[in-house]
Formats: sequence, structure tokens, C-alpha cells
Amino acid sequence: MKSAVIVFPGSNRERDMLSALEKITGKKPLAVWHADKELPKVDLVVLPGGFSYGDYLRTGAIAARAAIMDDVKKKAADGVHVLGVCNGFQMLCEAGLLPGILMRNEHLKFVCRHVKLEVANADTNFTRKYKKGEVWRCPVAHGDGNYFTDAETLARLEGENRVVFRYAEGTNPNGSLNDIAGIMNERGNVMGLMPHPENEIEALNGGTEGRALFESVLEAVA
Amino acid sequence: MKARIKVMLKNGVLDPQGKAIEGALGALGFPGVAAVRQGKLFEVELAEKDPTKARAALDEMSKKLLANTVIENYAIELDEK
Amino acid sequence: MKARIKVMLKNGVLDPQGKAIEGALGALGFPGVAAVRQGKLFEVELAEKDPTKARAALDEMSKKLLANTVIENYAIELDEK
Amino acid sequence: MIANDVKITPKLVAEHGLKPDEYQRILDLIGREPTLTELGIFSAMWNEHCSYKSSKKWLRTLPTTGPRVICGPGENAGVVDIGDGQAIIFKMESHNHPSYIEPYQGAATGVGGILRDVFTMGARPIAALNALRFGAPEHPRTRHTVSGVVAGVGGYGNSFGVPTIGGEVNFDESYNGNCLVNAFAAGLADADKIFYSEAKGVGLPIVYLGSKTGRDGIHGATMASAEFDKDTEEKRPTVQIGDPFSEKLLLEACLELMATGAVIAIQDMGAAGLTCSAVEMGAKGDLGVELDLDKVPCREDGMTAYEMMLSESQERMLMVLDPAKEKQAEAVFRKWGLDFAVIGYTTDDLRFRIKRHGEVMADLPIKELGDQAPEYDRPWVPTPKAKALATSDVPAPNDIAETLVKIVGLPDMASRRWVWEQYDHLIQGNTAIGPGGDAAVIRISEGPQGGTKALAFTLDVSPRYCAADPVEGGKQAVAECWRNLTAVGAEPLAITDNLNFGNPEKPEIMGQFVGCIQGIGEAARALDFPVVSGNVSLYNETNGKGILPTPAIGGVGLLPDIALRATVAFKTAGDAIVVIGETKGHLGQSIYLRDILKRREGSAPPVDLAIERRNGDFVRGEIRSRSLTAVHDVSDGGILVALAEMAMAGGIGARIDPPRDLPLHAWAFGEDQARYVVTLPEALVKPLLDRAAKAGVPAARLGTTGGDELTLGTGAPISLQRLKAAHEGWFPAYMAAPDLMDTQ
Ligand SMILES: Nc1ncnc2c1ncn2[C@@H]1O[C@H](COP(=O)(O)OP(=O)(O)O)[C@@H](O)[C@H]1O
Ligand SMILES: [Mg+2]
Repeated sequence: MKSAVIVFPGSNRERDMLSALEKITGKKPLAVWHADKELPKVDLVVLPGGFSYGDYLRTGAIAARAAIMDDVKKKAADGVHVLGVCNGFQMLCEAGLLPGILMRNEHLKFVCRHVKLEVANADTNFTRKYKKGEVWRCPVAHGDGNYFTDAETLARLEGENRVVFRYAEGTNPNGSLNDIAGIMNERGNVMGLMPHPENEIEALNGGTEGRALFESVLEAVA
Repeated sequence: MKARIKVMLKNGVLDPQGKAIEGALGALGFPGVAAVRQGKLFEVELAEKDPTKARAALDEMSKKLLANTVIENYAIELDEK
Repeated sequence: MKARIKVMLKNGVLDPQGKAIEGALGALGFPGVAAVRQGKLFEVELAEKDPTKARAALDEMSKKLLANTVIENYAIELDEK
Repeated sequence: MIANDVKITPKLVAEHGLKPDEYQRILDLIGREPTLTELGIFSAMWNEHCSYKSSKKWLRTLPTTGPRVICGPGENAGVVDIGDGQAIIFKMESHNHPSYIEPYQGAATGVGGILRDVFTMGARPIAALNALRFGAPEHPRTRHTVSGVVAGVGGYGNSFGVPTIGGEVNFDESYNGNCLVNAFAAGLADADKIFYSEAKGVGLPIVYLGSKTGRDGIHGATMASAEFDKDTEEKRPTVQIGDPFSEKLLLEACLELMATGAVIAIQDMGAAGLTCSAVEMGAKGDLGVELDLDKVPCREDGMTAYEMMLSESQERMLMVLDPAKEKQAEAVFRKWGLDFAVIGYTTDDLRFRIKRHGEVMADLPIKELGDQAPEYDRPWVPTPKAKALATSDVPAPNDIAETLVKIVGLPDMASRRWVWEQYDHLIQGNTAIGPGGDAAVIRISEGPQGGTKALAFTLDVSPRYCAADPVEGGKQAVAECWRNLTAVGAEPLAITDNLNFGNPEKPEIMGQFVGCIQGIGEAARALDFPVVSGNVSLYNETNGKGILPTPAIGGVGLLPDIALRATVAFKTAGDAIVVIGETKGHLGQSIYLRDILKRREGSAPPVDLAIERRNGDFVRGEIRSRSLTAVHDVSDGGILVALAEMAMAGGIGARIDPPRDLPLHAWAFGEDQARYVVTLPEALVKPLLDRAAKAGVPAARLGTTGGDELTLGTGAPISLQRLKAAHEGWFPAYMAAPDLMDTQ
């Protein structure tokens, strides 16, 4: 599988993502600069975590308007897989590729800890290697992960099984609506989530259940 | 030319900061605070002299960047002079 | 009674947010944006009817919570009516 | 706009924190009255913060060399060889006074400053730690300071992208008006690609990098060495704002630039920014420096030479550049959207010359600015030895178990989870042991050997010991640091120190300083644990009351194989529990005595460095031969607290049979040094005890793990649930109460 990770000024988990992708896919992913106009031909585009542009305006807001984003939208429309993690999820929402928005955490504090994630939909190209209802451990590290959207959109997301991951067993760390941790678009090729599967892939991390997410895409595009 | 752009969350949109401040004000012993909403204020200095052109540009900026019109309203104030 | 509290960084205090937004507006092709400063705006609804008392309370709230008076100035606007 | 030729009055001199005799020294040195800019430059170079004028004499006594030391004190940070052509670069620095004035920004810029020190030398930061000291919990300002400082440390480190993996938090009334924020950072570099501040070559361009210059923190450096009093308010405008986003760009740009070979010398702008950095680079290289301030990128209009030379705007660097690579270098910085300007060049006349609007605003002898700074041998009196406390003078509690529950929930003993969950301690994906253990462990993934090597980090000091006995306290701080590294299986390599004390002009405070340094030196020598960098923060007092002597020690250790690491958590039921080291039941200055009996008495626990080393080497050897399942050193609170921490961490209880030869409370809460609690499979106990006996290391069976309760002999069991509730409960409950501090 060929993959690319977009690097924005202030991205800071791009190296985590690059090494996770290499360890799992066995192929070195490409690092693409935010100012480029066009993405290389790849099967998976990743918007990594961090504090793009300091997240000073709204998280992900400025990055969502970077030069490269037009091509990200084009590729998404062509069916290329797009994954946004943490700040990347916030960008996808700001760019309109996913509905809703990530608001400041309920308690207003940055939170870094391991949470429990429930696979709400295992029938996606990002989760086919998980079982529905499966609960796994994954770290979060964010100040703005409090998913919010209007009632109709929420109803649609739920109705169309587009909520992919939920915080389980009372571990919702940010006040997110319906314990939402990750969602996808109608077509199912664009997903965003707040937790960091790229930091749960080897024994050193204390768990490896984040691998299945990447292996799912790997299998889907094979 | 100077201008101010006021960006507030639309009604019904969750405002964790406003909520927290409401709570804190209560705890600090300020009674009768019915509601608090937190928004943003941008002070912008423009080269543009013409008010109509300036307003148009500011409107663009707000739509394109300063406000997320899905959840936020914005209002533009020009210092005419 | 409704009121607005405007909180801005004191002059000369670095405003990283404003700086980043300035840059972004430039990149988005908005010319002639000389300077951007970002501040906070609080809309507060008070039970208090008496303007003087309300203003006093708002001043307290600003000092104690809404503004960091070490680096920020604040201004209070009351909707008299 | 301040004129440069104002008359220099005694008042003006005093306002610059210079004593009359120091001003006389200036007059003698330059043979004329200084301009205002020159006075500002002297005040910056000669204040305590930059000149170390009170501490130099004593710092020289510390051991700073060793087989692995590549660069000791004197550069931006210390450099230590970790093999495979790699080096670890680290330092700790205080931002106490700014953090008291504006907790969030003060702490944030403190973190920013120390990160800059590390990547200025060519290292990519891989770990950040922080040692925090606050006033008594009930003091009206404490809660406000805690929340601001913790948010600021996290706000900067999280955005910059370095894992914040450890530190300390203490509360004591002596910090009521003067919190301590000591930030530690470590970075990884190739041992042969380290960058220094010494300028080389005449007529080479001096380049300004990073953010623009504003009126931030003008006189911050002077403030950082000024005692606090009521007019602290007036000092407020000197607060600087941190911009972690720009710092991240600066990091990437600097590392990219260094890779091109364009950098001849580089120095970050810290306290008294442009002045200290430019003078240091020139003086170190025996070169003069000429700067044209008109070229300095400014954020504000009409800045004077005086303001520009003293500005402490953050996220800035100064660099001597290979002229041949100037264009290439500029391109890198433009790509990252940072300012890049040639603002001067090196000269051969050993002058520090500053021009503004074509006029010379300052023209000073560059070497004398540093070398001729005043140096004091301040009078000091040794701290009177507190007399030892007989165990019989310390009443036992009527219920040991209940007392334990109290202790694990004390402000100084409760879990710091509330703090470190606000820090991204997982970013970079190399965190093998995060906050909450004895030392944090980070995998070193780069380098030829691949992922097996790791580094351990910890910060330690027990101020109450230092107050009772500076020498023993200084020794203990180093010993506990060494012990925490050993407890995870690391070989202790070197330390950095952050010496926080009161007003050195008071002989008894100076006595504390001298005593602690003596103790630190002794321990560092005995444990082959050299001091490679550090920072001194004096005048930490408010209205004349000094803080507890607080020489924080930051240690780095090496694990050759990350698989051979130990953690504090009990692993399985049925493991044997053994204590390594001798328990005498020293209750003087213990947590039990201070917080349960409310008595600050007795001598600090003595540290026998030979025993410390013997016991530690034994434990490390056992960890590396895979015989142990859990390890925890015994520190604050004593052995029973250590056991409780191991049980809580593992969610597994234990049955303990205390020895009969000591009063139970002395055994349980005594704070004797050089001890570790370890667990291992039953079958391995006998061989372990034999090996210990052979090595002359005291080792005794304590009990067995299992269940969900802690049971002491025949006493009533305590449920882990209750212990956890007390241990995890205090911090969130404390911080949940409203912050009543009026920020005005
Ligand atoms: N300010 C802090 N930031 C991050 N971690 C901290 C901080 N303060 C304490 N900790 C962590 O809490 C744990 C307990 O601290 P401490 O009691 O000082 O450990 P020890 O007694 O082993 O020195 C340690 O793992 C330490 O790293
Ligand atoms: Mg320890």
C-alpha cells in the first residue's frame, strides 16, 4: 500500500504516523508538504496530529485552507482513502469533508491518557480487521476533542452507521456527543478520529490493537 | 482603515467555555448570572481606504477563515474616518 | 440585563494568534492586511437591573476571571434598556 | 523614545540592579560614563542570573568531567556520550519569578527556553520534565498558580511536540510568595554533529533567526534576580508570551539548516536576549561583534537600541553563518516562515559595537563584559546541625493502616496524575515508562543499533532534608536521583542541577547554598555522576522570607537493552516481596513526623554513598539478569508507602510480615536511604538472598503479593480501593474548588 502523510507547520505527530505506517505496511510513506499543490498517487492520505498553525484560530482551521487541501478533496471525491487523526480529524471537519466540529474539551483541560474504544462499525475499510463491539485500548492527547453537531446530522450519522468508534466503559475524555471518537463520510473512504492508533502499535506502547486500523486499509486496497 | 469582526457561536451550539465560566462565576459568588457565551473579536488593520471595498474584503475573510459559518455568526464593524 | 465584555491583549504584548491569522490571510490572497489582533468577547446575561450595580459586578468578574489583567485589558458594554 | 545620552544618576544605576561599587567597576573599566544602552547591557551581563557572581566560586567545586562527558557546563546544555555515535544533550532551568507573576506564560516560556537550549546544540528534544514547588495548599494564591503553571507547561510542550514524562510537585508555605518552576529538557544528537556558541572567523555574517523583536520582558533578566515585594505589580509588563508554534518551526528550521553545514556557531536568545547571546558568541571566540540594530526584525515601531538589546522576546536565535551558504540558509528559514536577517558581523577588535540609525549607541570591550563581571565570595555561616531524634521521642499512631491511608493522600504524597494527564507524555511513540514510576524511560529509536537502547530520566530533591542539613540534603538529592534511575534498570550517566535558594547576601542562606553544593559534589564524585549543566536561581524570597533550600537534581541514565527494565507495579499474585538495604527507622524529618505529627524536627537521614552504590549496583545487576518482577526505591514516606504504591500501581495487594526488632511505625515510615523494594518468583528468593549476602547487601523477605488488600502482620487489612481513593483523590478534589485568586 502506498501512503502519504501531509506535513503542516505545527504538525507534531507526523513522525509517529510515518513510522507506524512503515512498520505496518512495510513501505516508507511519503511526507507531503502543505504548500504543495498536488498529492502523489497513493492509496491512503493521512492528516496527522499536532497543532497546525498553533491551532490559534480554531483547531485545524488554517490547515484546512492550505494549498494541498484542494487536492485532498479531489482525491477524496475520487475514492482515495483519507484518514485524519486528532488535529487531522479537526482539519477534515473544518474542510467540510466530515460533518460537525471538535469543540474544546468539556473540562477545558488538555487530556493525555489511555481510553477504551468500542468499534461501532466494523464494516468499513478502516475497521474490517476489528469485530463489531470489540473494545480496545488507545491513547488520546488533545484539548479539543469534544465532538459536536446538530441533531439532524447526528441522527443521520447514527442512522447511516457512520459513527465508527465510540469511547467505551465511561472513558469519554472530553464530553463528546454520543461518546463519538471517530466518524466517516457517506462513501466510507474518509475517516477522522481523535485517538492515536499510531501510538498503539507495538509492545513498547503497552498494546498493539491500533495496528488493525491500518491493516484494515491495507487489506481494503490490496 | 481599522475594523472589528465579532464572531459568536450560533444559538444551540455547545459552548464549553461559556458553560465553564458560568459555573466558575457562580462558585466565585456572583449571583444572577443567567448565561455566558464566549466569542472571538478580531481587530484588523486594512490598507484599503474605501469602506465598501473594505467591508466586502472583510466579509470574504470572515467567510473563508475567521468564522466557521456552520457553527458561528459574524458581524463586521468599520471605523469610518 | 445584557452586557458584553471585550478582552484584548495589552499593546506591545505578543499576539501569536493574530500573527498566525495574519499569515493565513496573506496566504489566502487577501492583500493589504496590515495587522490582526485576536481578543475575546463575552456576552453575559445578568439578573441585576441597576446599571451601576451591574457594571460593578461585571468589573469584578472581569478582574477575577474573564480577563488576565497581567497581559490583557478589558472593556465593559452594557445594553441599557 | 528613550535618549541614549541621559545622565546616569545613582537612582538609574540602582534601577538597573547595579550596586554602587559595581557601577564604579564599570567606570574604571571603560574610563567614562556609560550611555544608557551601555548601562542596560552591563546590567544584563552583570546581574546574578547571567553572571553567577554569587555562585561561581562554589560551582567550580563540582565534578564536571567523566569518560562519557563530551561537553560540561558553560554551553547551552551538557552533552553526554551514549554510544553508537549518539549523544544526549540536557539541562534544567528555572523560570520562578515570571511564573509567579503570570503562571501560564511564565511556565510556558520557561519550557520554551530550555527546549531552545537543547536544540540550539543540534539535538532534537525527546523528553521534558518539570520540578514544581508551590505554596501551602490553603494559601489563596496556590490553586491559581498550580492551574496556570501546569496548563502553561503542557500548553507549550504539547504544542511543540515533546513528551513531558516526569518531574516533581511539592507544596510548602515557604513558596507562598515565590513558586519554583524548574524545566528540564533532553535532546538526541549525533556525537559528531554538535553545535557550539563559540564564534570562529573574522568578518563573518551574524544572522538573526526566528520571531520578531518586541518590548517583551525588558528587564526580565534583571527581574529574575530581584527579590519580590509589594511593587511586584509594577514588574508585570515584563511578562513574555510564549509561541510554541514558532518554536516548533524554529526547531525544524534549525535542524534542517545545521544539516546543510552552514552553521559555524549558534546561540539562542534567552535572558537579556540579544545582549547575552552576541557577547557570549564573540567573547568565547576572542572576536569582536558589531551589530546594526536597524536590521533587526521588529514587531513594534520606534524601538530604541536600549530596548532591542534588553528585549526578551521569545523564539529567537543568533548564528554565525558560512557566507558561502547564506542563500541556502535563508531559503530554509523562509520555507518555515521565519525571520532571517544579517544584523552584523564578527570583527578582530574585541569590541562590542551597537549601531542604531547610523549612530554608535554602545562600544564596549567584549571580553571584559563577561570576564570582568563582579564575582563575590559572600560571607556564609554553616547551618547548625539539627539534633538527631530518638525513635522513642516519636509516638506511634494508634492505627498504622489508617495512618497509611492519610499519608498516601497528603498533598506532597498524592498521585500527580491530575498534573501529568495534562501533558502529552506519549508523543513520539517512544515512551516505555511514562510519569508515575521511579524514572521515565524513552526508547532511542534512531541510531545504528535500532530500537533496543533507551534512556531514563528523573528529577529529585527533598527540600526539608536540605533545610535540616544542607550537606546531607545535597547528597540525598543526588543519591535519590541515582536511585530512581537504578530502580528502572538504568546506568546513571550524569546530572544537571537547578539550585533554588533565597537571598545570598544573607550569610545563613549562603550557608545553605554552600552546604548543598558540598553535598552534591561529594555524591556526584562518589557515584561517578558528573554535573554537566545547571542553573542557579537566587533571591527566591518574598518580603525577606526565604524558600526552603531546593537544589533540584535532574538525572539521565542509560539502558543498553530496553527489554531489561523494571517498573514499580506488582505483576502477579504469589510473588515474594524483598527489601534491599538496611532499615533503621530514621524518623527525623520524615513525612510521618512532619505531616502526621506536625513536627519539623530531627536530623535528615544520613546518606552513606558507598552503601548507596553497593546496594544500587546489586539491584541493577538483578534487574539485568531478569530475576526481578518489580522494583521501587524507598523514598518519601518510607517502606510502607513504597509497598502501597507498588500495590496500587499493579492492582494487586500483599501480605506483609514486619520485622519484630523495630517499633512498627519506625519500620513503616522511617526514611532510611539506599533501599529498594523488589518482587520475584518464590523459587528465586533463596538464590537472591544468597547473592545479596555474598555482595554484603542487606536483604530481607517482607511478604507475598496477592489479593486486593494490604495486610500488615496481624493488623486489619486495608483495601487497595481505599488507598487508591485517597491517593488519586486529593489532587482533583483540591483543584476542583474555585480559584479565588484575584488576577489583578
Ligand atoms: N510536575 C510533574 N510532571 C510530570 N510528572 C510528575 C510531576 N511531578 C511528579 N510527577 C511524577 O509522579 C511520580 C511521583 O513523583 P515523586 O514522588 O517525586 O517520585 P519519586 O519519589 O520516585 O522521586 C513520578 O513518576 C514523577 O515523575
Ligand atoms: Mg522513586
